[in-house]
Amino acid sequence: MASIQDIQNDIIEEFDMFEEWMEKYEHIIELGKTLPLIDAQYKKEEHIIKGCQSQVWLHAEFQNGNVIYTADSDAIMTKGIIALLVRTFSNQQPSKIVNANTDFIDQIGLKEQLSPTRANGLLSMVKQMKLYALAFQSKNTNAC
Amino acid sequence: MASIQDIQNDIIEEFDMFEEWMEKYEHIIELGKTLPLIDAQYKKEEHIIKGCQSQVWLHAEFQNGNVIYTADSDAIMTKGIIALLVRTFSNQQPSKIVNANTDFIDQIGLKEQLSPTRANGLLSMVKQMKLYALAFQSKNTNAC
Amino acid sequence: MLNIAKIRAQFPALHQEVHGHPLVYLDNGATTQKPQAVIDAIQQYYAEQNSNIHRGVHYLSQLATDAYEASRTCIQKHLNAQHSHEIIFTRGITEAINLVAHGFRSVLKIGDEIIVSTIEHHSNIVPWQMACDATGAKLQIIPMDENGALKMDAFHALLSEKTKLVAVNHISNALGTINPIKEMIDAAHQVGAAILIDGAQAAPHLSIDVQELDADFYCISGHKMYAPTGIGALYGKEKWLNKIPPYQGGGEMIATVSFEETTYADLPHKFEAGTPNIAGGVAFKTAIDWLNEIGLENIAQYESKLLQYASERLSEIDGFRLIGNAPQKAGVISFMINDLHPYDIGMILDKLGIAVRTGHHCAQPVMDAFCIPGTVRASLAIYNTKDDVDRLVEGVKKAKSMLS
Amino acid sequence: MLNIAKIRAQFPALHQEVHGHPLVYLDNGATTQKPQAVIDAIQQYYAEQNSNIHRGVHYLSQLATDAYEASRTCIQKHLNAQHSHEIIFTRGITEAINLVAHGFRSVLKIGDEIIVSTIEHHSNIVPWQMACDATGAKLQIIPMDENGALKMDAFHALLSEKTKLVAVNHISNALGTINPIKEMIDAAHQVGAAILIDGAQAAPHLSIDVQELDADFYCISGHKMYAPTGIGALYGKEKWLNKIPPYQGGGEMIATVSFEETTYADLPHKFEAGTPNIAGGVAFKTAIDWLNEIGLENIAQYESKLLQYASERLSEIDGFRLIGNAPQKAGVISFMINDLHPYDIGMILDKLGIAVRTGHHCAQPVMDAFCIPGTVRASLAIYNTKDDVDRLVEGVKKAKSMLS
Ligand SMILES: Cc1ncc(COP(=O)(O)O)c(C=O)c1O
Ligand SMILES: Cc1ncc(COP(=O)(O)O)c(C=O)c1O
Repeated sequence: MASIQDIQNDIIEEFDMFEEWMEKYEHIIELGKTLPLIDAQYKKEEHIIKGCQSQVWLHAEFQNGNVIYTADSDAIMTKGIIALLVRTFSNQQPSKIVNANTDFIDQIGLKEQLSPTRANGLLSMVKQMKLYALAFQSKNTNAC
Repeated sequence: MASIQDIQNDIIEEFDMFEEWMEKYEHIIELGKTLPLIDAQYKKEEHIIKGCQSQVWLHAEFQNGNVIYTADSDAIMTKGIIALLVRTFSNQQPSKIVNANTDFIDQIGLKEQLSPTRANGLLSMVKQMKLYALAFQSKNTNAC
Repeated sequence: MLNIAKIRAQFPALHQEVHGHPLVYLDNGATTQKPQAVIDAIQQYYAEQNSNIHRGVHYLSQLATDAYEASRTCIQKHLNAQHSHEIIFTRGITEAINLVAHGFRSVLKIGDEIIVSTIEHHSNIVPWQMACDATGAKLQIIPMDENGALKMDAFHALLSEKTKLVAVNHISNALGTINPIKEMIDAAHQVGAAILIDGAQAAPHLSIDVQELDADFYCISGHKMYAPTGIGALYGKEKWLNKIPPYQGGGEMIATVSFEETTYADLPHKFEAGTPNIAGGVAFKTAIDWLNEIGLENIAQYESKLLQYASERLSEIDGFRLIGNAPQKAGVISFMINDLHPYDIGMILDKLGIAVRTGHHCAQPVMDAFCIPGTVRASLAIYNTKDDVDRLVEGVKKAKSMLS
Repeated sequence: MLNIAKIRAQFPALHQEVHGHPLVYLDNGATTQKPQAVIDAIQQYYAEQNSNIHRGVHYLSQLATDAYEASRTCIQKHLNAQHSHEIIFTRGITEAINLVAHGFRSVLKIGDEIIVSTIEHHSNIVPWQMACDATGAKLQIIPMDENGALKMDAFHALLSEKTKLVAVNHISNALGTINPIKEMIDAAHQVGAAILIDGAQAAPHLSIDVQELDADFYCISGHKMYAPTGIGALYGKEKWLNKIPPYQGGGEMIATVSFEETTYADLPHKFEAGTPNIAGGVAFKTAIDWLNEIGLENIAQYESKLLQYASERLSEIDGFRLIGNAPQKAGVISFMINDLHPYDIGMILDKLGIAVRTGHHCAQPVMDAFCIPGTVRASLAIYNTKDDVDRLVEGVKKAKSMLS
């Protein structure tokens, strides 16, 4: 599995091809459409992260030392960004996730999507992803 | 007894002699010092009119169809203006007092003293003087 | 005929580019832009008059007090209130409603009822929920029909001698519905209830006469009517303002303070504790004078034509779904495009330089009733043009094609 | 060394004539004048950023939100709060104290006690009287000595496990007394009580570190620290802000609203219902940046020297009677001249172009304790000079001769 950093670099390269915001947005929208949906059983109240405008559902599982995330949103743009976040964080070790940053969102020109004042639930989702990773990490450490 | 209007005209003339605010103020201060004080028995809570900055005591009596006012204030400038108001309103018939205006204060250049936002109690005093006059007037009418 | 180009020219904020496009500002229901006259009034206040008001004997304090009080009188005249002390300055409508809802805690008892409608802004729901929680009174809800108009039969059926207060907006911010408030005021009075009108969306568009309406309370927000942020006003009938207790405690609102006993000041000061937004208050008058110079009749007429144009043009778009189609409507077009998420549409419109609001517009019960996550809302002001509408229509088409 | 002439030049309001004399503005305790940078920030906000904040997805809304939130972070840093969500925007101190006093109604029970001091502003008395009235708690008063310093023995004696909250100002606006708040905070915590510090008169003059002080609540008013009117801030420890219920209900402060149940938003939004004074909030940052550029240490030093000069010069006047002579003092000289009424003196000073405040300064219990109707108060800011003091001294002499 490639490292978080590698994946993020790939994404940055991928977006470098687009000059216009419109192409970027279209790509995000495509990504949103291809996001492997969260299992229906997890798409309920306790997995919801409320933004004022769009909602996000997030589920995390611990498998073979790695965290597996699945997620969904009711807005397609939000879903596209989620696809990118899942791509970089899913299937990685908890400690790597906890320490990773999300600067690549900024670097591909979508900084405003992760702004603390943008009410789309994404920033809370990133926080929640890290909290899951932290939880699994400490579980793991205890086991040793 | 001269009419309210006559007395006010006299006062306007009197103040016309002064060119400077300082002379006017000094005259007001002198007038304040000469105000026949309110009888000590009336200088208590129920006769007080509260301004935030200076307080005014006002007493009114009805004698021979005329209203007699006595008043006092803890601030000398306020007292000076009171002296002028008492001079024009005291010893006049209630109906005359009720209908009189106090524009002369404006005309002698002390308009701000009767401003609704100047917290010296003077405007409330004028209101109170008229209320007394009104009360005596209706008493009077009833008696006829 | 209004010269809209000339009006537009007075708004510096409208003359900027956003993401490389000239700004189209259609978020006026949230807040309006300010004409230069209002901005100048603030600047002039700070350069020539600034001082704390009331209680001061010095010149600047007098100037500032006079300017602030002139604004109160201006609002009184504008709403045709009987007395200037029936106008209480607040931060905005939210505070105005909270002030009344707090005051009514002393009136309400268990078993009493407060009536609000389904199409209220959260500001006209939550304070009443809090007052009900505190007193044991019950909240009753006027339902709406599928067009977003209030069901008046249901309203009349809800009224009873238990009703202590009705709180309803004049115009709904989420749907644009103009409510039949005269009928509602009269009906409320029939059962002896007080009535509060939330005029947030009405005051920028209609002329209001609180005596003719016979409203007990009427609230306005400056920032929605070309005035600064942080200033608004509550009109309350003298008898009600005398009846309810003060809201905040502090300077200005007291007559005397001792540790044994504090007596409260007369109206309006009883409800105005502490140093207010003086500059905002002063410039509120400038905004109202400005509005009156153009004339609310003229504004209503112009905006209603533009609203019609916008509705027609947007309806051309396949999948366009108007949310809120009451017979009486003003200022606002709320819509969906098929099932596209309003947030997605808003994001794309933004990139095209078009500012609209998306989401529940602080009126979640309305969205729940329509079973939608929110709407895209274009809301009009006097400086908007057909060109703005055309840009919006193009933008929505573009968004639709990108998202579908 | 500060270049006061250069600082003064930045204040347009100082460069005007009043009654034919160049203005001497010594009413800074009531409100300060604003530097051009602050006035410009407001103007720029309205020309380039104005929009309603939060919840908006469009560019201007984002700009305005970012600017408003940047101000919150700036205040957080300025007071050294741990979290930016511990900063709640309010209209000013009066509202901040009311917010806390309202919240404490859910904490207070019969038999509980709140302690305030004799030398508080009405804003820090009346809200607590109201909270006591509503809950049956009792107000306890820290007395002062003849110099206007709090009697610390008495304070310690008042504290007990009944004490739920202590509310005291950092610097008294009527007397200039600097209270030993660190000692008071620690003592309050010893008995498990919370403590609120009213920083109205401290924030413009001293640097404040809420974590070092360990204050539970600390309040500031923008308009007293070179920022616009109508904006202030409450610092509250996270645990307290989470504990007390919301104050006003409305938009922004909720997470979800339905007629069955409303859930409140996280800090700071829980306490910020409705559209705030956005322009004021944005320019608050400009004022704090401006203050920090000069440096609060420098300001304190300069003002303390000027205060000393003013005290010395005024003492030359026969019959001068300083009201408030605590060992630790700042910013304010309150005085009487023999038994001349402060109002009379203020009126004459005004005609000489000198703005001072006269009266009880919203601290009536202090005046009652000294058995005086009020004082003449000259209060200093960073732009005042020896020349201002000289003009004041001359003016007071003139007033004395006219009135005696
Ligand atoms: C109908 C309605 N009521 C109340 C409000 C709240 O007004 P403010 O935020 O100015 O307090 C709004 C503003 O969005 C509104 O549209
Ligand atoms: C010590 C003190 N507390 C509170 C206040 C009230 O502040 P505001 O009027 O800004 O709410 C003042 C202002 O005069 C003050 O000096």
